[in-house]
Amino acid sequence: MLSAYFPILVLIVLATGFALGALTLSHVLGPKRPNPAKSEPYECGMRPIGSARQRIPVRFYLIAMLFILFDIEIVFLYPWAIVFDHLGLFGLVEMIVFIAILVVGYVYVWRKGALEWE
Amino acid sequence: MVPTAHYVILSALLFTTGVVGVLVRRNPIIMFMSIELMLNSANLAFVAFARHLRSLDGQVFVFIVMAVAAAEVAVGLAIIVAIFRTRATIDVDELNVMKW
Amino acid sequence: MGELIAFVVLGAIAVAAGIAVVVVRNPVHSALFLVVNFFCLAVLFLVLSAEFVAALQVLVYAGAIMVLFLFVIMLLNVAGVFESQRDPLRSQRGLAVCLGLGLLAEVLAIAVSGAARLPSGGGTLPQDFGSPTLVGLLLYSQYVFPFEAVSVLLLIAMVGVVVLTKRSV
Amino acid sequence: MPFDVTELVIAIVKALVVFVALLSIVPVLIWMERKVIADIQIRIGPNRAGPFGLLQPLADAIKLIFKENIITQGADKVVYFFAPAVSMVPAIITFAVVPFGDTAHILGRKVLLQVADVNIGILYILALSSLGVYGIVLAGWSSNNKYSLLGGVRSSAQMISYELPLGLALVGPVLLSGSLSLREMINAQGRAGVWFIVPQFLAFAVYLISGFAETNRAPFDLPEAEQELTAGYHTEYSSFRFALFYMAEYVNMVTVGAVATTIFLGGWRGPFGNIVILQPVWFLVKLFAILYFFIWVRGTLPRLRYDKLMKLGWKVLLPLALLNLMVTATVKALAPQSAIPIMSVLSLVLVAIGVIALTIISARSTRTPASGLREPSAEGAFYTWES
Repeated sequence: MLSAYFPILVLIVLATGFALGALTLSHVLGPKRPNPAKSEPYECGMRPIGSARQRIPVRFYLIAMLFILFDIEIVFLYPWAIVFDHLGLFGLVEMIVFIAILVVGYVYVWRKGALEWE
Repeated sequence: MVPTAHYVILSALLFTTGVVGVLVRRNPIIMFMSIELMLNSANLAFVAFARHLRSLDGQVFVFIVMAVAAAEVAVGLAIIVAIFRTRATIDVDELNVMKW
Repeated sequence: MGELIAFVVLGAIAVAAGIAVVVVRNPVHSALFLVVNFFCLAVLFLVLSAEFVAALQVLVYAGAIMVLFLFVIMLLNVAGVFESQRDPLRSQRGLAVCLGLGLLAEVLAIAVSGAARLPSGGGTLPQDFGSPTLVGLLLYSQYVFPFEAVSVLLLIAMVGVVVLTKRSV
Repeated sequence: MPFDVTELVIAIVKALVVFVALLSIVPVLIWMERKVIADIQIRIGPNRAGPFGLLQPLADAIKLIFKENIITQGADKVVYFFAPAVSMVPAIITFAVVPFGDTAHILGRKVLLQVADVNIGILYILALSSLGVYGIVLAGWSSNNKYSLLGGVRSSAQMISYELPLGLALVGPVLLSGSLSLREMINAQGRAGVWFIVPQFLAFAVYLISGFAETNRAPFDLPEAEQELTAGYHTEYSSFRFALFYMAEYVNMVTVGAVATTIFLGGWRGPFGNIVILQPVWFLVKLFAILYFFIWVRGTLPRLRYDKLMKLGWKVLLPLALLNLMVTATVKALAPQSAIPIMSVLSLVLVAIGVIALTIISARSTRTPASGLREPSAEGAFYTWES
């Protein structure tokens, strides 16, 4: 089983080698003439105001959190889908129960306006 | 084949790192990450024993542990965010009252 | 032999990354070291013929949970919010490390003494051990109850998070 | 582990071939995109470097590699350096499980025309494509630039949001074929005698739309919205570091197209499919048809507003993918033998439902005052909860 993954390892080595090699090459080949104006963070030509590491709106966090919970749901669907033939009607019923409970959560989230982006 | 005991020792090392992290740091996010480290070391032991016993139950447990970890992280970080919104700090030493 | 090399290399990286998570000051770097640790564990899972679990490890931990961590770190990105500079209980650190080492010694003692008594499942490992089909068959027949309980847990988590992050508390 | 030397060589050669092929498709695709977009906009497009401007991407690459790497003041140097690589590597290795042909007989050995046939195929793709977020969010964060941070965060929120419908849409075909291996899915389409696009058209549509969003392509190219965010997460990147982000986007596009080809369009199957040489050709023909569609959409549709984008993902595509899945499962449970023919008919109904849902949602959002254009309320402000 493990030998099936060996070519992937080769590909990982190739891809990493290419990416790092290209980065290093351009680092070596490119000119290096920094000056204060050039290395200033771009803010349409103005002097940057305040720190760039701003706090981000809480909405993004809410989206990421809901993503995790639904992602788990999807992860549970895959093994179910491939053994569906063995499970038959029982498999359908148990998944309907699972999905129904999560749909309750989805409707709650929707009704509470957590999916609105204003 | 590497003996199962080796994997258990690795798991113990990772678990200890997590424990020390929780005890030493006072940033709740890093403490949380240390807890994830501990959960993962437990998963490693589960998988190692699953192979040792030739039984897949251990792998199913890991699956469930991951689901629990996801729920735990989501709620835990939500609590951190909620605390920050009311207290403007998340240093655990500063959080010494039960109400906010 | 191959497994031993993989174990030593990945185990070493995993432990080093784990220690880095605890030691590093910048929380973003901490999170990145944790991702490295998760990757090593994912490959170790592959070595332990748990390919399905390995895929989940990357998908759930590296792809979802750590992204949430990064988001929260950026969400609360304010100097001094994480840890105040002064440490009120500096002596505690030494104590914590000692306690950790004690715990480690205890677990190691159990692992070493218990290794001999560990019953073996016996027989060779089936070719498709750890494949999604076999794990799925077990999960959806024998472990139906935990599976359904997970859905309730996720529902509770959804409600909890929406309540906690809603504007009007 | 006993390891056969010939197997080793074959593995290395296969990985090399795919790697080189991917990296040579990218310049072709860049050239094609510029030419097609030029055609759509009644321009000529690149026509100086080489015949028909074919060498333009090469000229761009050479130019970029000799440019200066600007490091922003206050940037997190290590993360800033590695972010392009983090975005590039997963993009390339995702392709490993996509088969581009059946089995060839080389030197008396059966060689699978695929880098690795693993039986977690689709999960492997989902797992690796979920890592694409890191390159972008880290680039945005490490640049020490407000536009970059916002672009990176926007992009990652968009990518994770659309990962859900994308993942859900692929469960339908998995249900019909009963396997996660992409090779097995192609065989299942051969046995059924019909490509999965027919019984799973809704899933195909959801997958493709989510694919646009996953690769940050127009009309979902908000993270790099030039007018608002001055190129978003890679504002501060120059030289070949920028080129790596650019290439990663195209490699991702190829992967999304290749997965769609494999799962919904029968992969390497086609007339005279027994001839091994023709299989990669069929695969490439279908792949480029989808890529052409990607470019065509970019030339046609305007960019979505961010709130509408989120609404589309969470409120339209997610329920539709779930509906498709549940209908497929029910049909499969009730009539396991004739699931594919029944679904082929039902998919028309499902598509109709999808179109109606989309119409209702867009009608509702045009009636209410455009929320994104309102004065930023307390809810929309950055420091929502600070005061």
